[in-house]
Formats: sequence, C-alpha cells, structure tokens
Amino acid sequence: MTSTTTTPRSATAPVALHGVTKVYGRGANAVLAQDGVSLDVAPGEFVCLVGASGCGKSTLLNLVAGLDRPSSGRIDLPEGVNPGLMFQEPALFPWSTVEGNVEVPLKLRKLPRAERRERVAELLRTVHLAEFARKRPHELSGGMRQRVALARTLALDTPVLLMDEPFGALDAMTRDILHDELERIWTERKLTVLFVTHNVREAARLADRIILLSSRPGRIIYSTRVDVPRPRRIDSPEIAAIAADVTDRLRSEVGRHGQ
Amino acid sequence: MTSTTTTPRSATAPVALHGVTKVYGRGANAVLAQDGVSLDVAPGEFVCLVGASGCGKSTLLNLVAGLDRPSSGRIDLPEGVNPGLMFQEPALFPWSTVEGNVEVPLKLRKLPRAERRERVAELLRTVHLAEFARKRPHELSGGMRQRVALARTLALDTPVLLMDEPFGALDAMTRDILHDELERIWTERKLTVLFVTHNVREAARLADRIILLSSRPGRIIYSTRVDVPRPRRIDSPEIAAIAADVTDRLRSEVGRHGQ
Amino acid sequence: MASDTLTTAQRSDAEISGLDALEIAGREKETSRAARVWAATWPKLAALALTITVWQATVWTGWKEQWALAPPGQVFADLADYVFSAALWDGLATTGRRAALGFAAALVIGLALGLAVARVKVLRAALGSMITALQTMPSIAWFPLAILLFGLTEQAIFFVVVLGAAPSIANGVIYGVDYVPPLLLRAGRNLGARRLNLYRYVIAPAALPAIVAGLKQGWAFAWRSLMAGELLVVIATRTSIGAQLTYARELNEAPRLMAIMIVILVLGLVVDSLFGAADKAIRRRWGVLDPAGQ
Amino acid sequence: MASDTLTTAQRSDAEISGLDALEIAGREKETSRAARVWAATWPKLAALALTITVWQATVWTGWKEQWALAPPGQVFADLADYVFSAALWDGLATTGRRAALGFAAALVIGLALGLAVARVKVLRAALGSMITALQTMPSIAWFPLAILLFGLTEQAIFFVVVLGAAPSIANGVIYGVDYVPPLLLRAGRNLGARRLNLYRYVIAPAALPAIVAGLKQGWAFAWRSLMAGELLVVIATRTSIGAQLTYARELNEAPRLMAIMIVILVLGLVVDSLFGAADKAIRRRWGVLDPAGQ
Amino acid sequence: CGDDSESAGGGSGPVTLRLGYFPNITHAPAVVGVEKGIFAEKLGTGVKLETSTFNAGPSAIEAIFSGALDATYIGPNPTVNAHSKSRGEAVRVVSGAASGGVALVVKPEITSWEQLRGRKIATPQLGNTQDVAIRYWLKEKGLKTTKEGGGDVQVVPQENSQTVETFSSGAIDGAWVPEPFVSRLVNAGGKVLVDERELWPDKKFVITNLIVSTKFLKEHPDVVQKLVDGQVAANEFVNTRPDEAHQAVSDHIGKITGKPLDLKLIKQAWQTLEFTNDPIASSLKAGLDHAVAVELTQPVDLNGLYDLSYLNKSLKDQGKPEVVQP
Ligand SMILES: Nc1ncnc2c1ncn2[C@@H]1O[C@H](COP(=O)(O)OP(=O)(O)OP(=O)(O)O)[C@@H](O)[C@H]1O
Ligand SMILES: Nc1ncnc2c1ncn2[C@@H]1O[C@H](COP(=O)(O)OP(=O)(O)OP(=O)(O)O)[C@@H](O)[C@H]1O
Ligand SMILES: [Mg+2]
Ligand SMILES: [Mg+2]
Repeated sequence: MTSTTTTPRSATAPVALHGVTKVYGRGANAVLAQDGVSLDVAPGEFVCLVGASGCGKSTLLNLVAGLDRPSSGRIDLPEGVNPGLMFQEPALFPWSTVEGNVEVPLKLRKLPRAERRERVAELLRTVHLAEFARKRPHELSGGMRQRVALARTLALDTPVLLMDEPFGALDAMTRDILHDELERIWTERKLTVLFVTHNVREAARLADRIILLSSRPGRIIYSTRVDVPRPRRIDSPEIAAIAADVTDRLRSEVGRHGQ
Repeated sequence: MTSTTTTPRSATAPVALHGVTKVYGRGANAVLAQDGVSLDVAPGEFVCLVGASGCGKSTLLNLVAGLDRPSSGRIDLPEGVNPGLMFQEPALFPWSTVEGNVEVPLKLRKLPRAERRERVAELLRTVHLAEFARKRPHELSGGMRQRVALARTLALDTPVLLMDEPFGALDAMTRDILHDELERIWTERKLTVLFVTHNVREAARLADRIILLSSRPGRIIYSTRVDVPRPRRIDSPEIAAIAADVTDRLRSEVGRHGQ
Repeated sequence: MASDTLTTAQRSDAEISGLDALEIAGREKETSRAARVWAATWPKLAALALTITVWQATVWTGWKEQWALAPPGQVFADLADYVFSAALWDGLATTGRRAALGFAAALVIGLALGLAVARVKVLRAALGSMITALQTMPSIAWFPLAILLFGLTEQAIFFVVVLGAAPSIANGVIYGVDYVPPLLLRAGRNLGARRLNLYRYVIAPAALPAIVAGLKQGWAFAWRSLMAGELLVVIATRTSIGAQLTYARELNEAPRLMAIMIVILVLGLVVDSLFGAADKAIRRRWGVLDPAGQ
Repeated sequence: MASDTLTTAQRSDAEISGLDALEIAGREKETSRAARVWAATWPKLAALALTITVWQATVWTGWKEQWALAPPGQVFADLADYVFSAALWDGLATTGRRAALGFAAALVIGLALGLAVARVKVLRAALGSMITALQTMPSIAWFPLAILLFGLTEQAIFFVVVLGAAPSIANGVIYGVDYVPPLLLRAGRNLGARRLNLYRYVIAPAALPAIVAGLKQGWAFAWRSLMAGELLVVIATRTSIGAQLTYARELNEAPRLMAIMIVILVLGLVVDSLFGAADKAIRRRWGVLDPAGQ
Repeated sequence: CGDDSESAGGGSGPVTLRLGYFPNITHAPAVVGVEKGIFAEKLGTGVKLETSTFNAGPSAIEAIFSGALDATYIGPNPTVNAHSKSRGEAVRVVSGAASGGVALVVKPEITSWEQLRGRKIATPQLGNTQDVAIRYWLKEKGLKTTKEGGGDVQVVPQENSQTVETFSSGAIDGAWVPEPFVSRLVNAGGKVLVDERELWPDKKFVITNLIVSTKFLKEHPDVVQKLVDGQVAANEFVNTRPDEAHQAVSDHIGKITGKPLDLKLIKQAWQTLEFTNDPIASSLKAGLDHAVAVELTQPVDLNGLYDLSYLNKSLKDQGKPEVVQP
C-alpha cells in the first residue's frame, strides 16, 4: 500500500464524497454524525471545515482516511492514495522518542537510514523541535506534542492531508509560523488538504474554500471560496472580513440548535 | 481534605508563588521549566497566563495544584484549599459515563444522592451536554470531552480554579457561551482563577490581569491589568486593543527565541 | 465545487478487505443473532473435528498399540459412561465447591496483597519479588506445611490452592496498578481522592482489565494446585476430579484419563467464557473494542 | 499585584507527606546510590528476620515435634551442606538449562500463538477459550502423551513445560493486544502500517508491558511444570532440582525439603528481579513512573 | 538419554536396552546391578544399557506401552495393570527381585486386631496390593471396610510420604505400607502389628519383579537372557555382600535425590525383605483373588504373564534350583 519512492510524490489527488452518512450506535442510542454529505475536493485544493463542537468534523476525516466505514454513501480517492491524517489528539507512540515517532512512516516506506535521519531532522526543524529529538512524548508540553504529530504526518509524504485542529494547542506566534510552513509545503507538493479548525481566521488565512457543517446531523450548510491572493496575513482586513462572515453564519447555525 | 458542606463555598482564597523554580530531569538533559517565578494572585482575582508553546504554563498549574513539587521556592495557599485543576487534556475516566465522571468530586465530598443528581444535571446543562449524560468518553468528540472535564472541575466547588486551555477545542460560539458561564460562576462564587490560554483575545475578555511568560526558562516578563468594565464582549474594540498589545509583546518574546 | 474525479477508486468493502482481510474478518454491519452464534461456533467445531480426525488417523496408521494410544471411539464411549456415572457428578460437586471457595479466598487475599504491595513502597521492597518467587513454588512443596497447619482437612487443600493462586492474582493487580495512566491518578488526586478513595475511584477501575487478566491466570493456578491438592486429603466419602485423574493415571486407564482431561478442558472453556464475557464488557465500556482497530 | 496573604499554608514536604505519606514514602530528591540500595534492601531483610523469628518462636513453643516442624537452625545447617554439595549445583545446572530452554520455546510459541489468536478472528473463535482451558490442565495429565510422543527424553520434559507455560504467555499477549489503545492502532494504520508492520510498529510495542507481565506468569507456570516434569525422565547420572524436591518429600527429609524450597525461592527472586528491571525500564520510557502519581 | 530410541527395534548396530527401576530399597537388586556395573558386565559390549528411574509405577508402564522403555523393575500392581490394560499383550514377567517388606504399623497402644475397630489406617492407594491386603485381612477377622473409608475400620488411601507426617501428627492410627516406610513409621514411634510375611505361605510374597515388553522380548530374546543373568547376579551380590549392597543403594539414591539415604534405615528395612529371583506368581494370583473378594476389582486372566524360561536357564546354568512356571 505504500510507495517506496524516496522523493516526495508530486502527484495530486482529488477527494470525493457522495452522500456519505455515518451513524454511531444503534436503536434509541444512535447518533447520526453525518447525513448525506457530498463534497468534491479538487486536486491541490485547500479546504477548511468549520462547525460547532460535536458536529462531525473528526468523523468526516476518519471516513476519508478509511479508518471508519460510512454507514452509506461512497468516498472516492485515487487508487493507492492513503491520506495522511493528523488526529485531534497527538496520538504519539509513548514507547518511542520524538525522533522515533517521526521516523515511523519513513521506516514503513523503507527509506535508507541516512535519508531517514535527514528527513527527520528537517521535519523537526520545520516544527521547531530540533532540540527535543531525543525526548519522549511524556516529557513534552501539549503544544510540543501536537507539533510532533504534525511532523509525523508530514513525514508520510502523501498527496492528501487531513488535519484535525492541528494548531489548536499552539500560541499565536508559533501558529503563524506553522501556517507559513504548511502553506509552503502545500504549494511545493501540490497537496490536497482537508483542514478542520475552530479558528475561523485561521480557516480564512489558509483555505481555498471554507465549508461550514451543521450539527447533528452533520450536513454542509455553507461553502465559500476565499479569493484573497497569497501570501496572506492572518490579521489582514480581507481575512477578517471573510472570518466575520463565516462567524455570523456559524453563530446563526449554532444558535438555531439552541446551544 | 474535602469539606462536606453542600453549598458552594464562597470563601475566597489567594495564591502566592515565591521564587518557584522547576527543573525536569538531571544533568545534561535537565530542562529548566520555571525559573524563580513569583506571583501573588489576590482572592477573587482572574489571572490569565499566556506564553509560547512549551514555556512552562502547564508546569506552573501543576505546581500550584500540588501535583508536582517545585525544585525550589514556595507556593502558599490557604489551609485546606485544594485547587481544582482542569488539565490540558480532558483526563476523563474511560470506565465511567459522562455523568459518572462529573459525579466523582461530588461523591468524594459525600453529597447525598439526590443532590448529586441535581448538581450533575445542572453542570451538564451549563456545558450543553445534558443529552450526553449516559455516553462514555470514547463516544464524544474532542470538544465535548473538554466540556465534560470543565463540568467535572466545576463540580469540585473549590475557591481556586486552575484552567489549562479549557476552551482550546471549542468552536467560537460555544466558547463565547462558556466565557459567559465561567464569568458568571466566577462572580457568584468569588473564585480565584489562574487561566492558561493561547487565545489572547480570550485572555483579554476574561482576565483581571494578563501575565506573559517567557520560554525556557519560564519567567514572568510582562503583566498588565485589564480594566475594561464587565460585562465584556470578545469582539469589542477595547478587548481587541489589549489583545493586540499583548500579541505584540508575545511576538517579540517568541521572536527573541528564534522560533 | 470541484467535481473532476480523475482515476478514482471507491473505498468499498472489497478494497478494505483486500487490505486487511484477516484483521477485520467477520465484521458485518448487521449480523443476526444466529449468524453471530454460528460465527463463534463453527471455528470451534472445525478445530474439534480436525483434532479428532488427526487423532483417529494416527490410530489407524497403527503407529502405537491401542493400549498406548486410545482411539477416539473408545475414549468417547468411556466419556459417555463417565458422564452418566455418579463419579463424575459427585467429583464435580466436591471439586467445584473447593475450586470456588479456594479461588474466592485467593481472590480476596490476592487483591488485598496486590493493592497493598503496588502502592506502599516499603511493602513492595519487602514482598514485591517474593510474590513471583512464591508463584514458582510447586504445590507439593507446600503439602507438609499444609498438613502441619491444618491436618487432614479441607482447609489443607484450600491452603495449597490459595498459595497457588493468590500470588498470581496479586501480580496481575500489581501490573494493573503500575500501569494506571499517571494523568488519571493526577486527575483523581486533584478531584480530592486520597488513599482509599483514590483506590476506589481511580486505581481499581483503571486496573480492572489487568485484574481480570490476572484472575484468569490465577484461576489456572488455583485449578492446577487443586488437582494436586486433592490428593492431599482423599476423603473417601467424597470423590473428586483431582483424585480421579490421578487414579486413572495410576491404574493406566488411558481412556478414562482422557475422558477426565476432556472434562477438565470443558470446565476450563466454561470458566474462560465467563472471564471472556467480563473482559468484553469492560472493553466495550472503555471503547477498546474499536471496529477499525480490531 | 495583590499580596495580601490571608491564613496561608505552605505546600511544604511536611504537608504533602501528611496527605500521602505512604504513597510517596521513600521519594527523596537526591538519594545517593547507597541510600537507594539500602532502601530497597532493608524491607527485605526485615521481612526475612520476621519470618525466621516467628518460625523459631513457634519451634520454641513446642507446638510440634522437631521432626514435624524443623527448627530454622537445622534447616540452615542443611542448607549450608546443600549449598556446598555437588548435588545442588549439578541439579541447578540440569534444571536451569531445562528451564531456560523450555521457557524460550514456550516464549516463542506463546508469543506466536497469542499474536495470531488476538488478531485473527477465526483463530480467536476457534482457540481463544482453549488457551485458558489448556492452562488449567495439570502437568501430570500430559505425562502419558509426552512419553508417547517423545519417549523418555528431555523433549518430553520440554513438552510438559511448554504446555504449561505457553498458554499463560499467550494469554498475556492476547490481553496486551486487546488493550492496545484504538487511537494508536488507527495512527499506525494511517501511517501506512499494515499486518506485520502494524504488529512491529504498534501492537508489539504497545502490548509490551502486558507481554512482560504474561512472561512472568508464564515463567511461574514453566517452573512449576518443570518441577513436576523432571520426574518424568530421571537419569541417575543427572540429578535435578525437581527430582530432589520430590524425593526429599518422599523420604520425609523435612530440613532438606525446606532447604530446596529456599533455593527455589531465591531463584524465583532472581528471575523476578530480571523481569522487574525490564518492567521498570519500560515504565520509565513510557513515563508511567510518575513521581506525583506514584 | 534415549536419543536414539529407535535403535531398540533396529537390526543393525549395537542393541540398546532401556531399563527402568525406582531408587528405592525394594528395588535394591536393580540399584545394585546398575551401581556395581553388574548389568553392564552381563550384557556385554554388544548391548548398550540406558537406565531411567521412576518414582511411581504408572510412568514406567506408560513408558513401556509407548515403546520408550524395554524393561523395568516394578511392583505387582502396575504389573497386573499393564497386563490387563493391554489384554495380556504388552509385558512379560521374566524374573522376580524381592519379597516381603510390608507391614501394618500402628500406634503402640494398639496391641491386637480387635483394637483396630473404629481406627483410621492408611494404605498407599485404593486397590493397590497393600490396600487389598489389609481389607482382605480385616475381612477374614470379620471387620468390615468400605471403599469409601467407612465400616468397622476406616481405610484411607494416602501417599506414603504423607503417611509418615500424618502418623506423626496423630491424624491416623496406623498404616499398611511397604519399606522403607515401615521402618520410618517404626522410627516415628510406631509398632509393627502385622508383618505381612506371616500371612503368606513360606513367608513369601512378591514386592518387586522384572518385566520386559513383549515386543522387545520377541526381537531380542538374547538380550533378555543377559538381562536376567544380570538380575540373578545382582541378587547374588545383594545376598552375599549386604554391606556393600547397603552402601551402593545409599550412594545411588543420593545421586538422584541429592542426599544419600541413611545407612541405618537401609539396614533396618533390609531385615524385612528377602531378595529372591522367584517372582512368586502364586502370591500375585492370590492377591488378585483377594481383591476380587473385597470387591475392588474384576477377575483378571493372568495367563501368559509369566515367561520364566530365561530365569530358569540362568538358574540352571549356575546350578541353582529352578522356579515353577505358573
Ligand atoms: N465512537 C463513537 N461512538 C459513538 N458516537 C460517536 C463516536 N465518535 C463520535 N461520536 C459522536 O458523533 C458526533 C460527531 O463527533 P465528531 O468527533 O466527529 O465531532 P467533531 O465535529 O470533531 O467535534 P469537535 O469539534 O468537538 O472535535 C458527536 O455527537 C459524537 O458524540
Ligand atoms: N514530565 C516532564 N519531564 C521532562 N520535561 C518536561 C516534563 N513536563 C514538561 N517538561 C518540559 O517542561 C517545559 C514546559 O512544559 P509545559 O507543559 O509546562 O509547557 P506549556 O507552557 O504548558 O506548553 P503548551 O502551551 O505547549 O502546553 C517543556 O519544555 C517540556 O519539555
Ligand atoms: Mg473533533
Ligand atoms: Mg501546557
């Protein structure tokens, strides 16, 4: 299932969801997490998902990653593409060092040792954790763990990246820097990105398109293109305006649910 | 250690740190997480801590909660006060339902069953999870888990509340609502709050005082009072102005460290 | 919205089962009760059929004489006799009661010992390693002491059973307590749980899965010790499985020996299914029965 | 800044130890090596002293005759003889080699069986419960089969040892695999680990602590089975601890029996300390040796 | 140790004889024969001797049945079991080894059989020779026993070593056991009430005999002859040089158990034993009849169990009286 090419693959890949429904549990306890979600993500597109807490964003990413099966509907991905998912929790391997964690996908792709070393060092520099390479997850702060998880997901070198609140535990500055890094990698590798965030400005800063999900059942209720030219700045007025618009829509949606 | 009064205690309590230093590990591997931090929090004061990822905020809260011991220095709390700590991760008990988790501190205070039920229901309403009372942690979304942890910490009814990015995984709307709730409870119970956040606006929205920590070693490098009268709105210009000021300072601090 | 789908592949069942056919085999969406029972049963029956076939085939090859290797037919005939004899049921009654009582005592002692040793540093330093050491002591070594302390009584048997099973249970408990996630301990302490309350609200439930696993091992130890210990006090009015097993062997009653072995295996299966049900219930509650991971 | 400190209390060592004296006892900040060794040793010595005292006191009360309850002095005298006799060292050499080889074989088989059964549904349905059932089968029941298959050879002993220990190890593995956090499994799969790679990079390391615990139980089973199994093949030129134990009992050599028991306990302690060291290393790496929780 | 267990059946190369025995006083001829190299000498260079010891009969029989053992010294009980379980096919008794060495030891205050009423007496195992002996004896005296340990005298089966402990602690009043437990019980304060020899004609009854597997007997009659020669020579040694024999038994047991057996105990037990080449088939037969009489077993056809031609040839060669083939 994994390719053994040593250079980052530059193939782009689309993602398509057709009427995807996901029900957790049965009978009276059933929770309808997704209700007929259809979505086409173009190759190389950066899509941000926003929505209230518990509306089904993580569920959606899990389905696309193939870690869960939809109750009905279909998800199409190019043959052989295994999307990389950065989970909402860091999900680091506690038995391994920071280095070791980031190295796992490289080992699985059978990269030679020297190249692995180099890639790991580079990725840790990207997330500003070079000096923590030998520490274990339990010795890191929350934000550091999240960055290790980011590095590990980036090490996958997959054309489709699914990210679940990847910068939620980071301070504004570190986040800004990682926005730039992510944008750079996205451009370089022509990645297709599905990005979940609660920070609407972050969505506006990064996305080609922002999609708003309703809560229980999760449905797409709004979708808008962000046509601000890149490079963008998170505190620019255009971004603020788009964020304000999405926030209003979100507010009315959450309000409708009586939260 | 726990009082058995059934009404929320209204006693207020100060927190004082005197030259607190915390070193993790030994020798070459040692990390100086706190370096001589001195801080006086007045009874009933709401203090927000901001700082770069990994600068020692969680460490500080752990020390105040008495879960770790400072390498040197002293932490003073009123006799018999056991501060409630909301951890950075939800730290829910996986064997118990949502209800069961929130009930633990009430059971430990030996509240009668009926009263416990009532308090649990009320707390779950506060965090908008009334319908999820019977679910187990693994059936919840990330934001939901965080809210359960909040409810559980509030159930402690302690005069000192330590909160580590309590709203990090919540959407803007839910977060706004919980800001209001937290402010209400804080006023009602005259709580002393130490609140860690990466969202500077959130800090400005809630705090009496914002404290900025430097990274490795963690030191207090800036402290400012927020004199905006309450009730406040997170999108008000005064809040935005204070946030902008703190962000600038943070930026220069993080920049100084070459992040 | 972009809708240009290049060469796409459906994430269909076919593909997933191509990837992890074995790992997620048997995971149907809506399996009926009957289908589930059948799915749990046929592999057992197949295994049984395979065993008997190999056995019978070996007998037919004439590899060993019949008195050395009893043919299945003879064993099952004897088993049928045995099942309809009072010997089995009386023996089961005696042995079952002893096993239950002995295991219950071992459980209480093992739990208490395990919890104490796991959390009290001094006890751990003093007794920690001793527990494994005791576990390795063969039952027969305790016989003289058992007789000395209790004479030829049922208590002597219990003594041997408890010494066999309690260390194993205690080790399960210690392992469970050792691996309680520190975050949960901290959470518990912060919520006001100290000492006994910390055990009750955090340590015990967190260690429960490991404790159940330890109980399973403890059961095996208890049962084996009992099989040996039942020879300690052969109360003639009260036949027991352990005594029958040994006598069958002493009289070279190969078919009867195998019949008793089958009975022991069946009992083991029944007990395991009880533990299995407990374990499954815990895993479901904890959400460790994850279909995608499973 | 507010600096009015009402009635405050220092979070000093004194207070914390007031709260959880037992739980965090012995946790000094900068303990020297000698102090640590002493802290680990004195409780053991104390326990030993206590045992011997109670034993000697019981002897002095004249509760039982000397030949029924050997006094400590006599036992230690015999132990001294025993330690300087070739019998002990020859026996240890034979038994130790058998234990090591048998355990190694049980380990390989138990691991393979456990991993296979834990993750392959069909195997689990077929064999899952059988593993516990096999575990409960007393060693002597296997003797006829062992002799049938292997004759009077060392392999017959291994057979009994492996049948004793492998199920226990397999059960430890199954437990460990069952409780691998689903999130880590999902993470592993998402990172591209399938089948064998999933085992190698996720399941095995995640289950390692449980596997070590299972190995410990397995060791106890192996040793006990060996003590019984060594009677299966006794070659006059090759004495073994198991044979010595049984004959000491058959010949009513109470002091020698107790001397052998002491040797077995000491061996158990040594083996446990090896497992303990492995376990501690794992816990340190995982960060489960949390000082505040501990 | 028996790495090439197939060699017994193989035609070429040296034949391996796998011989079993117990490290026990009642097996003294075997122990002495091995220890003093008597078997090795008689078997000659063409036969490789491999010995295994057992602590109980069943393993030895299992080993014979499964072809892991060719010959073994063994008591009458397992001999009968082996014979009946294999429908007379698996084994043949080719020689006797020892007789006697069994007694009823009781607490000193018991002086006559009448006083046994209501007492608890141990035997090694339900239905074994000693168990049958006491039940039959009590029956003749008019005392009832039941399999379940009820009746006028409670007969409780118990491992011999345990019997010493329970007798010492007073939990039982006596025991009908073989040597060396008779001596041990006497040393623990017991008194011999009945020496079983008194109950038999000529004061002889079998306690140990030598059996070989029928298959081995068919394939290597010459080797069996040499083995029996060895047995006769070993008995000769035991009877003519008792002191050396005592020492040999003590040393040999010490090798296996890690501690030499007490010489005094050996001497004491020796008095009650007689080492004879006669398997005393009549006592085995009578014992079986007794077992049937006390309803502990079904009648067994002992036809074909004995093949004493080798023994008689050996005895004849040495000018000794032959024994009767039953
Ligand atoms: N394993 C599960 N079993 C049962 N219900 C589940 C499970 N996982 C998720 N749910 C439910 O599905 C809904 C969607 O959950 P999901 O985790 O996708 O939300 P989310 O949008 O990621 O929320 P958040 O922003 O808080 O992370 C929630 O109501 C949750 O309770
Ligand atoms: N148990 C530990 N062992 C060793 N080092 C630790 C441990 N816990 C924290 N540290 C180190 O202490 C420093 C401060 O960590 P802390 O968790 O307090 O940061 P934080 O301010 O909460 O960061 P974040 O915003 O990312 O959560 C980090 O450099 C971290 O690596
Ligand atoms: Mg989520
Ligand atoms: Mg933190």
